[in-house]
Amino acid sequence: MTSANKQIRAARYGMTIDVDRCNGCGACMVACSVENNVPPAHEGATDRKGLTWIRVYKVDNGEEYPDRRTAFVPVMCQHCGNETPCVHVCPQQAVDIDPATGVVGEMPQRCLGCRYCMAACPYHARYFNWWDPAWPAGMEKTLNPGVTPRMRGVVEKCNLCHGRWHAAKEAAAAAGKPDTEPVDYIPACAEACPTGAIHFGDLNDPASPVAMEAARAESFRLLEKLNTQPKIYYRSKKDWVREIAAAPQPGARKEKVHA
Amino acid sequence: MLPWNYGFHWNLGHIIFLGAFYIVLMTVVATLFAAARRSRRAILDHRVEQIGWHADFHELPPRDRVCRHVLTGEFQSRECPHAFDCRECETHAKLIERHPLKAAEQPEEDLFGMTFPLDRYYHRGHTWVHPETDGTVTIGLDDLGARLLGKPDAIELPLAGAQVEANGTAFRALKGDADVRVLSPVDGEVVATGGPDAAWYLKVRPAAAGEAAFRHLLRGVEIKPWLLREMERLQKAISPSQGAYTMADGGVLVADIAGSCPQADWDAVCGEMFLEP
Amino acid sequence: MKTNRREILMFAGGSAVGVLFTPAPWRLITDTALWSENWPGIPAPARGEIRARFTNCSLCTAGCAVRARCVGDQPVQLSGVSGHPLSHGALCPFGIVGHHLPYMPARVKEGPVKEAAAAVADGIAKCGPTEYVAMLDPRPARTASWTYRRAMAALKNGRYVAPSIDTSIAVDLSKVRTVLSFGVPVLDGWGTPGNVNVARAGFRLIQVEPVESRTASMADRWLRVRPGSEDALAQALAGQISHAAAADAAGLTVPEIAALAQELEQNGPVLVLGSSRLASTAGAVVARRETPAPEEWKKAAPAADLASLPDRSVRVLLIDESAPGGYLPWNAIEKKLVADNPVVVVFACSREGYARHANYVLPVGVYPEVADDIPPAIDSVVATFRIAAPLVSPPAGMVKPEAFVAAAAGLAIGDTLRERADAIHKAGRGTLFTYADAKSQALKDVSADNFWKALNAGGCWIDEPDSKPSAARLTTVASETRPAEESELPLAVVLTHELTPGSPLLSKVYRESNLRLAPGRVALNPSCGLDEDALAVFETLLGKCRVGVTLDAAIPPGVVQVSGSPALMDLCAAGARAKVVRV
Amino acid sequence: MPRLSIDRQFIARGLSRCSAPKFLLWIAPWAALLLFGLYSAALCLIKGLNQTNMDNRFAFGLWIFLDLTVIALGAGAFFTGFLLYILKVDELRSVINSAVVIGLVCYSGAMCVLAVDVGQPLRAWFTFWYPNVHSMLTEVTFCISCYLTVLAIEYVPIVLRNRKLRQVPSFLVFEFELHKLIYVLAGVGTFLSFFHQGSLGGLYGVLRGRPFAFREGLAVWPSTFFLFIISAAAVGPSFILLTTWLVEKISRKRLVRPEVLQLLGRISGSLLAVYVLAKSIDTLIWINRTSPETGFQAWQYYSWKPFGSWILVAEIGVCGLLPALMLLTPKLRRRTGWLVTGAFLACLGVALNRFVLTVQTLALPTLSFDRFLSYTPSWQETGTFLAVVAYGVLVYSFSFRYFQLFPQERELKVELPKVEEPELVGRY
Repeated sequence: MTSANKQIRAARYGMTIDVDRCNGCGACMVACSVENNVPPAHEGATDRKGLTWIRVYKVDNGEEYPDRRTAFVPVMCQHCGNETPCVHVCPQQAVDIDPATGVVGEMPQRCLGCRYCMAACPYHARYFNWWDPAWPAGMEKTLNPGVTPRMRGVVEKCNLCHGRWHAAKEAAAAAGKPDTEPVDYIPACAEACPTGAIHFGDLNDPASPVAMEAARAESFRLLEKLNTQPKIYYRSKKDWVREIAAAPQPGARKEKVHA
Repeated sequence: MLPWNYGFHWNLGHIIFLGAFYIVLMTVVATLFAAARRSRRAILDHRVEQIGWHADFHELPPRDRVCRHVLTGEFQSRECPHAFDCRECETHAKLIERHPLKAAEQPEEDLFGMTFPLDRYYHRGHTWVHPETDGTVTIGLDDLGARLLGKPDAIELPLAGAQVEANGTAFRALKGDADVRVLSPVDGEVVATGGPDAAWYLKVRPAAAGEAAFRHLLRGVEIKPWLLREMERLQKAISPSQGAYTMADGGVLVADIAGSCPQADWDAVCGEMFLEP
Repeated sequence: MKTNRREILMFAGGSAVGVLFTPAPWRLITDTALWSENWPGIPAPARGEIRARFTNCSLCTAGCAVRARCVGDQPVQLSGVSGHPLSHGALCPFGIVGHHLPYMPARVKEGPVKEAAAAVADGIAKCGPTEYVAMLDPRPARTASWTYRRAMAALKNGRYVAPSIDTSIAVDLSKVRTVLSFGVPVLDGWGTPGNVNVARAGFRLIQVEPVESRTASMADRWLRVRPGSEDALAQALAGQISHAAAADAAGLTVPEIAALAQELEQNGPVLVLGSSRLASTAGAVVARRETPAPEEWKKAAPAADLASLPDRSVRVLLIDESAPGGYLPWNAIEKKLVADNPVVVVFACSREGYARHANYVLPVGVYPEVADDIPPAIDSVVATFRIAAPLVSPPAGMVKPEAFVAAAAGLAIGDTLRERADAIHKAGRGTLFTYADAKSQALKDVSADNFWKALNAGGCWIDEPDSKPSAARLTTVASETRPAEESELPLAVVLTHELTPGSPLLSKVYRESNLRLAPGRVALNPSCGLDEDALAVFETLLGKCRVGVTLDAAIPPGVVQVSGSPALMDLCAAGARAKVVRV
Repeated sequence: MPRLSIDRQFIARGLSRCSAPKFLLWIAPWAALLLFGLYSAALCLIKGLNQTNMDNRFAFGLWIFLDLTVIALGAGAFFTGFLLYILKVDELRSVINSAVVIGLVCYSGAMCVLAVDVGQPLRAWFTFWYPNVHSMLTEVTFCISCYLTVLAIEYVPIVLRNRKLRQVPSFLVFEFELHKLIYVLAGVGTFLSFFHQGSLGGLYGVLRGRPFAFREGLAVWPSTFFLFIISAAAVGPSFILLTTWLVEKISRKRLVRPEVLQLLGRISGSLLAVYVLAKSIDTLIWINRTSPETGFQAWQYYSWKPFGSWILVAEIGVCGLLPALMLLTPKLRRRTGWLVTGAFLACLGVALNRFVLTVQTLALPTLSFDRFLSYTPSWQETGTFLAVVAYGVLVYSFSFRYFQLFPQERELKVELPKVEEPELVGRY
């Protein structure tokens, strides 16, 4: 597919997430799992051994009532555009960044399960299949035909719904269009968000809403100083929310943070 | 990995990395191959005996590898570079020219109550060679060797017609838990075999005739200093297991040392004395 | 020619090296790894023609419109229907995975239908003059509810029991400027998500709640009051008690309350949720016409409040749990049952609810297996009629509660949904909105048959707004908060409003992240002395049960937040107090 | 026809080894431990890594720490070989065999654990077939597997020189010829070790996403690359020293001359001194430049208990500078107690360094809203860990009993005063 994209302008797909609109309902998380055939939790799974390509963190400003404020921050693979940590460390090219879309892809069938990329990722956005994927009897009928389930012992993560991108590409090709229309390709989480907090689009296209959103003063990215150039932008009018993008401040906050 | 499979690019990183890898691989394989090849040739050329001796020689502690001229005091210290084969040793040749060994006065040495007749040559593996009139030589254990083994429990002699080579195995002897090979002093073809009870173990027709064939063997005045050193070694070899036992004062050896101190690690002692570490 | 050993060896060695330079060995090794990609336990998704089908979600009264992406007939993905006038294309997380419900591991697969029927008949026969046959319907105002009412009317001492939800009034969020919510999850399950979301920008939300719920955290103003003191605050605002009294009851300051009262004065219309003491101001609450129903149904039994039944008077109790609704703690129901072996029949898809207390549990089809209509949502200003059209066929042996109850009462019923649709069509008001083409057309332009077809193919009837001014009582009755009961138990109970049962995939928000409180768990302040994930016993005056402990700094000390699983809700009457002890 | 028991026939002439039953008694517990370990490893392979207590945040755990540590300790093999065969430091001939065995044990152990540690061991070869040459892990995999081969080849002569085996002519000859070429292998080994010790350090130094581990450096290599090389070279001799001393104590024999141990100590000490210097400079640069540039103030890392700044002091001071001084002071070096303590501290220091890089790096939060996490290995993990230890002891015990690990032993035995019969376990 890469070769097909060569002649057309390379896209830089990204997201803007309005933290002020997110009420932490979790619709994005389940929608993502439905789209990408992520299995339900094994009985042994916890929030540290789970598979959540997008995970909504509940964060607070560390104050006590009446000053206490909570916000919800969805975190998925940030699709770093610079020195992408995971791509560089993978020993067998199972992780790559598609020059045509800027999406960081994962090839589970190539993955050795060494988990070096997980150690490398500052956003903890990569997840390991600790168990064989299993669905309750009959539920495998509801699997999305566009995505192959992964096997135990490999790492997986958000790929901005590569299945949908692929489908959109084929649709576009069938329709004789050079490129996918913005409406054709939208990741499951962005589609599912009931409050419309998540927007998706091509950051390279100055006219696209995400590009404009990203340019706004109150938008920020996580751990910007690492200079990994993530393509997921967050937005909030609240100062304390914008502060969560910075490094952790141990001590006072530590106990209160409920991640 | 290889130009035709996934993710290979003709860029510097790949070329350096994989180049280095393949070079390493080649080097290791080549080394193994070379070793295998050379050993194969060695076997074909019947150099096993020789190599065996060289391996043994290099495992000997340095103080056992000294040149015979250290024994006679011409050198302070010198390690024999030829594994006790002085035939191709220039240094030896020079020294011999400079002052040839004068024959000893009396017909036989009596050392620590052992007899070392001077009509024969001695090998540092405690065998002697006695040229016979018919051009053959007889090979036997010297007195110390004989006393070490006493009466061997078993002897493995080569068959008549077999080839023996200097510093190769002449025959094997078993005594107690000791199992040693006795080095042959000369090259040649076995004509007849004797044994502990006969006057000699082997009768051999030497490959080379004349003095040259015996050049590497000890003789005359060399014998005494050598034997002195050998007694020292013997004591050292035995003492750890029996500190009290000593003969440095020139005490007379019993005829059967093995029999006399059975508790010694006899295997080790014989190994030490017959130069088989 | 003569070959010797050496040559053979060399040939072998040579070919061995040669083979390494062919793809063959590498291909072979690859295959050794490939099988790990589909070793047992890794299903391959079924392929087939992809098409879209439409229905309405019946998991709650919001009844959001659903677009199902199907492989063949099997739905594999649910999403909202954009442009829908009521649900505005939004789906909540539970709705998004609604198509997994049929595959719940805990699902009830078969039940003693004949025995149950016999027992019910027997019970009805045995029923004394002061004893009742009661039908408990947690989600009233459905077509099925009409059937139950008719069935109960057919019985000489039948009673139709349902939570008292007044469907003749609705909330008009578009008009509301201020929402004062006493612990009602306005932004998290109350009303229609899409509609609330659209209207959200228009009103100011003041949340009165002891814990920082999702709604509280998103509210414009969150008043953290002492658990159980909501009512005191309401009284104060209604002018029934002094602000000072309310202030020290609720742990607020007098100025705060004064400011709040003033704000309610100025920034109207005000919608008050969760308390009947305060009236919402005009415009916030409007009258709503009933969805038309066949005339002959109208002489059915009226809905009775459970409380209105005398204790120990119900001989036969039928509970339709097939459509999730408000859950009444069992002890409230239990004390209405006659002492000597009452007959309790529960229609349920899971054993976690009332099934735990039933003599007979009868399996039912679930969404999206069975056709059921969804009563209008609280925030829908006009009457609606929507059918949760089945997308997959239910497994064999499922019971239709309607049919069972009607049969028990000797009432002959036809296709009640169709009858209702025809009644609506007869009324001729309103419009039909069809999902596939996102078009709405006047009902009178549609034939009865097409109307019926449209409803089943994904459509919605929307009444026209009531022309005459609303004479409605200006109070919405919602889950009422009550003052705390007297007890020396240390912790005040706060219930979370969760929907159970749900798809196994909800483990993403339950266990694989701590976004929501998992069923069977309680949340406590880290200072409670228990450890994260500790096993504990949760005890109230009504009993005790085992729970898992979650530590959450957002929960104030002295409060225990309880997940909305029936087992726990049984122990928690409103305003309950509890203690949690490590086992 | 030979009178020697079959067991004795394999023991080199003139070496006293305990009787076969005693030896069995000594290895029995280790064998049991090994079996237990193999069982837990099998669990991890068959049931998957859910058997461990690792998780998405603690992607690496006990095992990686073990790998890094044993490989650092095993560095003695390459470094001694380098000194002996390339730099011709002939005194080290008396420990080279032992060093090779230790190296082999450490590396093969590490490889086995790695095979358990990856989620899809069947695909291990992918790294060779689709290598990402920019990944430090690729460098590690290539170098370690190559070096393991080299070590195995270096081990062959030691085996073939066995008294019984050498009676087979081809073995005798092959050993002799291979030994003549051993310096080539030593050279290759040095090259490989140099790079994989380095890339093991690079493994963490390149983690831009983990400012605690991230370091700047030369070209493609972060500073940890070089620190690891020096530290490994420094601690390798120390570990040989330590093991030799331990074996002497356990077997109640003199195996090498004290001068050799002191020489090892001196080498170790001087390299350690260099390491401590380099490490301190690196740490200062990291605290004052690297870390702040990524938005993290270094003090933050040390405010998550229990990983306080004490760990820095312990690593560089107590287990770095201190042993370096001990090993470099001739007077102290001559006292076995000091020598051994110094060596031990040095090993401890490097182990601590590897622990910090693996475990602490992963424990520290990077996002402001995630937590400082702790991790305790499951029994399956610990079992596998112990298996490697047991495996090491077994291989070494057998090698020590049947092969000549210490050429000086026979001579030293001659000088040894008579010892009373030592107690049972104490002897191989």
